[in-house]
Amino acid sequence: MDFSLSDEQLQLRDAVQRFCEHEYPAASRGVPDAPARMDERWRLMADMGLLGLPFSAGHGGSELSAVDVMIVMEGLGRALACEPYCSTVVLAGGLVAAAGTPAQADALLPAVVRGERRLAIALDEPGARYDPLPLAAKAMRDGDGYRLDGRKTLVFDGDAADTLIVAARTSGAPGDRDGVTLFLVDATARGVDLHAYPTLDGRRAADFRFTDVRVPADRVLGEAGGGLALVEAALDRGIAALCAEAVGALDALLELTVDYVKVRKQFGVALASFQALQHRLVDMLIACEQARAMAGVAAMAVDGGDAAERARLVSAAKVQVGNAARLVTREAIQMHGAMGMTDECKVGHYAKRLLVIGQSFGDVRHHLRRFGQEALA
Amino acid sequence: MDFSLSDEQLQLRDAVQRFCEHEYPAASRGVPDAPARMDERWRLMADMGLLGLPFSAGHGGSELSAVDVMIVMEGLGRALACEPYCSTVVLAGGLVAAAGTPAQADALLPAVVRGERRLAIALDEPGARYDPLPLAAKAMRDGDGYRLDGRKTLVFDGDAADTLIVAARTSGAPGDRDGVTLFLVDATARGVDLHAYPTLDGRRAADFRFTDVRVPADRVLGEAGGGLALVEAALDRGIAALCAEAVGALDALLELTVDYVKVRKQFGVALASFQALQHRLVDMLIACEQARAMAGVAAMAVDGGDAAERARLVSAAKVQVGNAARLVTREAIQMHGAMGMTDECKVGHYAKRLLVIGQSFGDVRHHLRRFGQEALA
Amino acid sequence: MKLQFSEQEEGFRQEVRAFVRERLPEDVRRKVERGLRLERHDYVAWYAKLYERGWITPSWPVEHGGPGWTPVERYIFDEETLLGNAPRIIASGINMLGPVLIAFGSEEQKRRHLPPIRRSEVWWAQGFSEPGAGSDLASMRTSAVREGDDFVVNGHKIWTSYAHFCDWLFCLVRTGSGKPQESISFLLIDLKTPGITVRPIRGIDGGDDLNEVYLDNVRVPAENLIGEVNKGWTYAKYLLGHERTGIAGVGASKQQLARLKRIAATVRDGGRPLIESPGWRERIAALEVELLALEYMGLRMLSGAQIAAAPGVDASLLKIRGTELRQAIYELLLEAAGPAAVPFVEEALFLERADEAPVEPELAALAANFLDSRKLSIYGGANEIQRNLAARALLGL
Amino acid sequence: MKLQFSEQEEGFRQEVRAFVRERLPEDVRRKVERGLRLERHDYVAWYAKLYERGWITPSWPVEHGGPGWTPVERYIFDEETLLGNAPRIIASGINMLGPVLIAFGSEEQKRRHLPPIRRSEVWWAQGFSEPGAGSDLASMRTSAVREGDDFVVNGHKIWTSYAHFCDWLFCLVRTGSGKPQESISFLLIDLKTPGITVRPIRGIDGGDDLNEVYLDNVRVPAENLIGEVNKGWTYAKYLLGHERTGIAGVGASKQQLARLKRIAATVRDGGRPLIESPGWRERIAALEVELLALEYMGLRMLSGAQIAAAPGVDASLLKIRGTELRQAIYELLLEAAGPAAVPFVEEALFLERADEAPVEPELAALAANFLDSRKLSIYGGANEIQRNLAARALLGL
Repeated sequence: MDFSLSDEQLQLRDAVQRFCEHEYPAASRGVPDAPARMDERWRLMADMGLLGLPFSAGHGGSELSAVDVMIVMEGLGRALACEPYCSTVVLAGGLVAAAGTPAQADALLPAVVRGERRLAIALDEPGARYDPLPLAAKAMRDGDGYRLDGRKTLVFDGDAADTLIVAARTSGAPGDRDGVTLFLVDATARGVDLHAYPTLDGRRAADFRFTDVRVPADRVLGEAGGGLALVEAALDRGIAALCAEAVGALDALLELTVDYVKVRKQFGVALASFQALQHRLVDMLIACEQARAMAGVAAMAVDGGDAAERARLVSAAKVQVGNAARLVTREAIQMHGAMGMTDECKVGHYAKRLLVIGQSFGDVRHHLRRFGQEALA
Repeated sequence: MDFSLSDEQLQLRDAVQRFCEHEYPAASRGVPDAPARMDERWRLMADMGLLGLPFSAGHGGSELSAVDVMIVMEGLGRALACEPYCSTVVLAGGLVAAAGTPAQADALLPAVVRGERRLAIALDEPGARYDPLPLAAKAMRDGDGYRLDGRKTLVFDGDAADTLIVAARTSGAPGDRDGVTLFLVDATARGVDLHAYPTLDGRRAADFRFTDVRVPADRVLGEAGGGLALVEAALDRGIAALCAEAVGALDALLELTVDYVKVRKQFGVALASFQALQHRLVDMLIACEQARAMAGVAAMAVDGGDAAERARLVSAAKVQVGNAARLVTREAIQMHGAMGMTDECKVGHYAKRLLVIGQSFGDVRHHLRRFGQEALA
Repeated sequence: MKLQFSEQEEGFRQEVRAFVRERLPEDVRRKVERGLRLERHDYVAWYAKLYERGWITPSWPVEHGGPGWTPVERYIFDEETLLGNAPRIIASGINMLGPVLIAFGSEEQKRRHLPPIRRSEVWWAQGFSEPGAGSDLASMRTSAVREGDDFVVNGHKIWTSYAHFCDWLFCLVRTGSGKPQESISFLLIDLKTPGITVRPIRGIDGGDDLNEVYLDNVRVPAENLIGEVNKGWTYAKYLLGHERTGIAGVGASKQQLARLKRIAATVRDGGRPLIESPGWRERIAALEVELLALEYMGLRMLSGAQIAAAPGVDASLLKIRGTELRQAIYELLLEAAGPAAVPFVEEALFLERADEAPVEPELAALAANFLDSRKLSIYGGANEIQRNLAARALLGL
Repeated sequence: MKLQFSEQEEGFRQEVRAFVRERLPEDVRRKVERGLRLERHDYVAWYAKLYERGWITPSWPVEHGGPGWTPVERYIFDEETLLGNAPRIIASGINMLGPVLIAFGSEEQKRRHLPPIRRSEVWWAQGFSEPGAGSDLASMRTSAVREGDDFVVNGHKIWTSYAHFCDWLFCLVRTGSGKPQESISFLLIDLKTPGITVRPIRGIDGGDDLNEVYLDNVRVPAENLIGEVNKGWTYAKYLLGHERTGIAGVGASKQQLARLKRIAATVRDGGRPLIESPGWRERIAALEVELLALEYMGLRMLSGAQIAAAPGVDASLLKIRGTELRQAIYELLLEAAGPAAVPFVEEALFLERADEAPVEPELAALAANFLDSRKLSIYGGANEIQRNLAARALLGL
């Protein structure tokens, strides 16, 4: 049982922090960036080796753990960085690394590591509400390959992706655990129809319609029909990373609020001198610290071997982080007063990012239920 | 829509208040009284006309409403009075008045009004958890009358009762709405076995075992087989009265706490000067006021005609009063510090009475469900 | 005590309900129902109907065009218009300035300003808050110096809601240097006067209700002074104390709770509508009970019961509980939306472009509405200030 | 970072678990499991086993009989003993006085007092609080005046937990008149000395853990002074700062959560065990998640992570959250009991007379335990005090 970081991890943390301080100046956080600026930062992240963090040395990566990913995500969260790190590196990249054939991995991962290729996962379907089981998109055998039909929604960073990992049924019916297969689909393939839109946190997501999209057999990722377990593991990796991002954002919110109440005066004295606010600030601090501990636990669970234990602890982390986010954003806005209600105050931007994280990949209620299935079985 | 009291009601309130101030001196509230002392007070209550409040003039009563009962109960709650007013007058007396034959009413009510006879209702059975439906006690036809068999639990003031109103099945099976019949049973009848015990609030309740108890046919209360609706109406009357009692107790708790924080010093200043406590005291006040409004609504609903509306509003009141009690007792104890943890401080006695009210005749969860059945139908 | 409204009151309720049903323009109704953006013309479309019916200024005396309602009738009017998804009366001219003009304005000021307010032709913004002086008006700095027939005003007002809709500003200015009670005046300023810049402040929900107003050597004719110079504090206090009906927001809570039930009946989880799951039923029931308790606490006050010894404190209690309850409803609305809260297509918050939202139209505005609801415990005297006030009265401090 | 305990630590856990299973007397185990009353002989029966095994004084140095555990081993020991329903080590001689004697006592004092403490032959009560001086030791008034070879002590101590079990009292007394740092001494007093009256204070749950101690011209030999005169404040601070392990009460929470699950699996509502209803599952799961987060926050600190810049503040955070969580578990236990929480047969809180309770034996003590749990946020520095401390560190005040 050990929560301390190694020397290398401490160095990574410092490097990420320096990068973020330079690349995301406090004043412009939350303000949408020009695509060119984002591309430039993506290249810098590649140069730093961040995009290869979890991948094998053979693909240009540094073979680091989910804890290292956590360190990066926490730094990005604190800086309100909006690059598709989680989508490309953690979620989709992680799936390719875990389940791809050597040929698939060679084709995709080195390009990801160099920042030349972006990926996204297309999993949720309209009306699905966090549960991958009802999945209805279909892939029918068609000669050597498959024909893919169906709709996907809320594909994060979907319009920036060159390659999509699409989950579809090759057998069985919506609700079956078996029969889900993952496909690597070129975003530009014929029959891929994209509708992109902004999300509440100023980022982008997309809906896809796949109509008769031909996918060669060698673009099946992992075993045909056995995609659900892969998806669950990938989502848990992604959730752990988002929990870490949220912890960075929570830290920033607490810090902004502490700074504000020390400076802002009412009736001639600083807000910080009001005991009612002091006590609530302490509750915010406790919430942040519990969230931090659980983000660490989620990262370690993702690195561990046992799927049930992983599910239990990742869900617990998502619950705790979600509750902390609700408390801390509410109080941060309240203590900033009218200023906290404006787009000109950073608090709102962090609040919106935390809200999106909270509503993505399962909300508190969903993960409480999933946790209970494991813990109260 | 009117929440104001009539002049007569204001006089009643003042009379009850004077009675309570004299009969329940603040210093000895919560300390168990000698039976003789309780008997004496019961006689005084009869002399004041309190025991006949809701009954007809023909039986010696004053034909007043549930709002008047509320006024009495609120006063008794504030004084932590422990007499079986709710059991005898509201619950059982109310049932006799509502469903009794003229002969039954003549036999019982004048004696109740004069303070010479006490009643109790025996309804719950072991393991029932607030739901009257699973009721399993049986009453079989036996010549002219019935033979009663079964067990009843948590009969409030059961050991002081001369006559019990017992609910038993004359047809149907546990879970059926039809088939429940009410019986007037002498507490001293052969086959009635009593096991009395103290309750958390220093009062008493009893378990009963009825073995082959012969009940003449003229002791059936209301229509045979139609007892459940009577029971539900009686329970709603009782709950409304208990809500009013709770409001009196909540007022007393808030007052004790406000007085305490003004006097008690820490680090040289009165607790009342700490803003964090001030804000929490305001939340206690709001909770008390919402509870008071809902106790009034429950009383008015009990006087109204519509059973579904009565159920909805009485359940809402029980929920609101239960939540208020939880908040106010928790805070009152906390603000009294170690002193609040002792039996020597009045706070604990009020807390225990409120806890018993909260756990009796349906807790918050039970009534939330019942409310939802009506409100979200 | 009596739980029912009188027959007459029930009749009035039916009358208001029918009026809303018949006269509220359908597009406006849908905007309110779905929490979409309202523009000035939406408000005016509805206010015009109210004006025709004589219902536009519920809080004004009959001789100035008020309907002469009892407090209970005003309560019923608020509730029924909100339940019918009509826009609230947000115009500061109607809610705030009107009563002040009537009480303290000159005959000329009344004649000039009251009719255009009632006809919604002239919209007024409120200029009280300043940067660094939120709940604390005493530290206000905008000044007005008398020069001949004019006051010359310099300063900076903030949080002037809906100023981008507005034509005129009523405004507190410093005309002396002593205590606020003796040094503040109440001025009416035409927003078209040279030297005025209105800058919208984009809200956390993307809305532009909030604005700041810069006043740079703005010349205001002395005839636009309300009452006497240096007596503005008195008029401002009158204004702030005047409009307390509806402070609990019961009608608004009912409106949103109805929306929650509607949404919970359509959004599905695991194939079944949310409202069929015991957990959701319990959560909704809990809010509904809280709302009943708030409503009856308010109605108890309306029938004369006073809680706190000090005046105005009862309103603080209603405001605290009412805003927190409404926020809890919005939290549950957000939860009901689930992943549908993530997309944010700002254009789709306008009914005309609602089809650009990638989610069901009923869910498109929920996240924005949730974010916006955080203001409820901040504006109009933050809940911390209300608790301070109430504690003082409760504790006799 | 690593989520697992080491093999050695897991081995130690198994060892403790087996020890509890084999050596904890069954009647004591059942008393703890059901929240029934424990008497001195119950504690001693268990402590005697721990003494034999060398585990009775986990926080003492090895040379004085401590087991030499790492912080993680102490953590595991606490957790496993509590999960096995062993009584906590409540003896103040072991937890509080021992470390002070070891650090500041004379050789003679150590020789005389430490062995009977370890053997549970002599029980010590703590005499710090006084009426009117709860969390605020500076306003202490009990005095000790030197007369020849004795101190003559006069005063009144309160909230001396378990004093009715105890043989001796360690006690702060005023020996000067200046600041507490310069005027308080630390005395050991035999409770059999003439002039001492111990009065039990009946608790809200009917228990008599609390007492007050009156000292009326009590002659205490000067050899019973710890360290130097007027330096008692230093020793008291050492004592209060010493015992922070386990302040989060994770083991105790796990014990009660296990009890909750057990009870929710047997108590039925509508014919089905509570734990099968989605609402109960969600409530229990929510507490379990909170407990995990508390546990890992504590373990993170154990592995060296510090949260607050100031020392001791981390313990405040754990204390706040830990006590509130335990209280939430007790609230749910009470709710699970339902109507069974109403009867209160005090005699039935003793295992020997458990059959006198009119409810299932597992439910008989729940209301008393719930009431008793309210002390958690009061004793040992009320949570308000902890929040003040933490805020000062957080805000750099």
